[in-house]
Amino acid sequence: MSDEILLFPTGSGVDPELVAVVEALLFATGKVMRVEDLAAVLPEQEPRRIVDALRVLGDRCASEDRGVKLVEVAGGWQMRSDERFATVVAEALSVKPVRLSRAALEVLAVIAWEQPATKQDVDQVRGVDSGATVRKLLEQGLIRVAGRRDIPGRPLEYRTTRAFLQLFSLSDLGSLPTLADAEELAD
Amino acid sequence: MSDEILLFPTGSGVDPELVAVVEALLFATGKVMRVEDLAAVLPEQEPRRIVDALRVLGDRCASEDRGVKLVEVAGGWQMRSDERFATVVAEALSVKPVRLSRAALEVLAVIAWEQPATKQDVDQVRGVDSGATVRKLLEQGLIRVAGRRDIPGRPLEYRTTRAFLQLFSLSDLGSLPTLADAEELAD
Amino acid sequence: MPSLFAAEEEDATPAWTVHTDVFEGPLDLLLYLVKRDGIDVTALRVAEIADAYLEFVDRMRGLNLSIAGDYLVMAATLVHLKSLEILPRLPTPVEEDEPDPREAFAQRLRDYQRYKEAAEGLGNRPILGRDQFARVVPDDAAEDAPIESPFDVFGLLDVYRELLAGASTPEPQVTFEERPHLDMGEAVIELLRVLESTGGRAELTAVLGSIRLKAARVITFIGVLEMLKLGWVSVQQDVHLGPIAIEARIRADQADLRALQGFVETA
Repeated sequence: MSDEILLFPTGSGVDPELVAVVEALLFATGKVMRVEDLAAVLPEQEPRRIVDALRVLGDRCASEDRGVKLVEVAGGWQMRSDERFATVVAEALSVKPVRLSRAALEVLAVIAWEQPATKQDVDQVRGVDSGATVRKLLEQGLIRVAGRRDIPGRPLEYRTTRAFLQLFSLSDLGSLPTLADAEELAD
Repeated sequence: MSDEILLFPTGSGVDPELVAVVEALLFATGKVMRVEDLAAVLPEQEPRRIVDALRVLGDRCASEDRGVKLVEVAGGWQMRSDERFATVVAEALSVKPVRLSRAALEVLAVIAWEQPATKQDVDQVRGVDSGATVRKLLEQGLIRVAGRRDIPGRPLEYRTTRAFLQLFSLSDLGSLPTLADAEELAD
Repeated sequence: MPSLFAAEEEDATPAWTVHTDVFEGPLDLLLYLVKRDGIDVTALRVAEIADAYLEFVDRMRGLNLSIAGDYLVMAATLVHLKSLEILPRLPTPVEEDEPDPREAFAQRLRDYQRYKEAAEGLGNRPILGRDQFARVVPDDAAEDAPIESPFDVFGLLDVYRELLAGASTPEPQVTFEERPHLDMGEAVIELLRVLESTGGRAELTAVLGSIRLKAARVITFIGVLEMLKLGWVSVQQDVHLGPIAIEARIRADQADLRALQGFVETA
């Protein structure tokens, strides 16, 4: 709790009211908000200041005694409950926790790292037909059609979506780790 | 920010993790939660402790640089954004998406796959008059007039727009899947 | 590793069935065997893994378990690759750039392993709705709001497909002007006229079916193929063996019959 006080002492120029209003906005909308989204409703604030306020807010939420985190996701920021309390929160919301099948994860992995990828690309890697899984992921909005490949048959190409980034708490595709090299595979 | 440290020094028996989980619960559910509701998902906690945790949380939120308040309402507790930011929050919340109706989806589907399509084409496939729905879709910018068909009566022809492509995450009309593409993804 | 075999609860005799969802296909089974037998996947020799795989598949068969086709195809592939290893090398020199099928196979397995690990990595990330939860915001609809679709584009395609399935394509109310010696030029003009009368578009078999004389039907069909080539009509068949829609691109009075293959100008 004292970290941000060291990092951003009152004199450092971060307006406490700006931090408060940013918290209010992220809390009330519940959504991923990009700096532009925040700036759109806070026109008198420089985007640079908004980023500073987000940093302060994020540092504060990182404290042990907070139940809410500020996560950088899908090109923006979202407040989420801390994963330490996942079970209790799911129970209070009476929701079944999201379950991802291995097939879904594998298909997503191929598309995420290869994108754009065709169904054939996915089938080739996995050695089994992935049609039903691809369809399901489209329905769930985790992948989208991104054009056709210029090869015979002109098959559809797929890419991951913002919802994919949100689901896996990724700020952008660049934050996907690089695939393991062949040498790293040996256990 | 230092108030609660005075009111509830570490020795006072308020578990920081309990404060955190209470915050997580009030945050995620968005609802008014009574102490019993909290106790129901935190069975190992004495209600007295939960009340203490709520007090700590309330005091913390009372700080100037917080955008969220803990309010006691209807026999329970709810987290709300601070009234100071009501205008900004209302503005950020004012953009709620509208869902397309079944009729709208049907008309869009016919126009998308048969474009350019006349209202008569749509009526024939749907078996009902689609005039009002076509107008609505024009207003929403999902379809546009794309000329007249060279047949008696010269009816207007419609095509889908860029907004349509965006809505369905398509890069171009060429990526509109065909029935054959759908078959490929069937189980 | 979850148990591969599980008792199926049936009244008298509990039958044993393979839970195919344990493995994501033959490559996944191979990786399991690689791990089980402590084989170094970076220096994989096909023979080592082939034996383990074939033994596994054999055992499943011995237990009278049905094995998915994919697994049998893989077994055949492995037998073939193994035979390359056992047979003495042919005296004929092997082409330099021809990849060794065994190495290609090992590479494929390694590729799958990389993605499998990547998939596990994804699954271990903090997941929204499993590990972290966003706030449930009570919604109240507002005017002038962005539009949202309940479906993705394939869902929209389903809507279209349902419509097509339910729609009764009305029989075109057409009568072909039939003469005993209809030539292709006449057939083409007549067909374009028919299409004009149905709004430029009709179902091909319905149109052809409305022609009584077989000879006229045949000449009209050839005419359709000719017109397709010339771009005078377009046809579309969305489903294999499904209805064929024919659409006119030009009007009957725009048709220059001299462009037709085999057209003989009659005086």
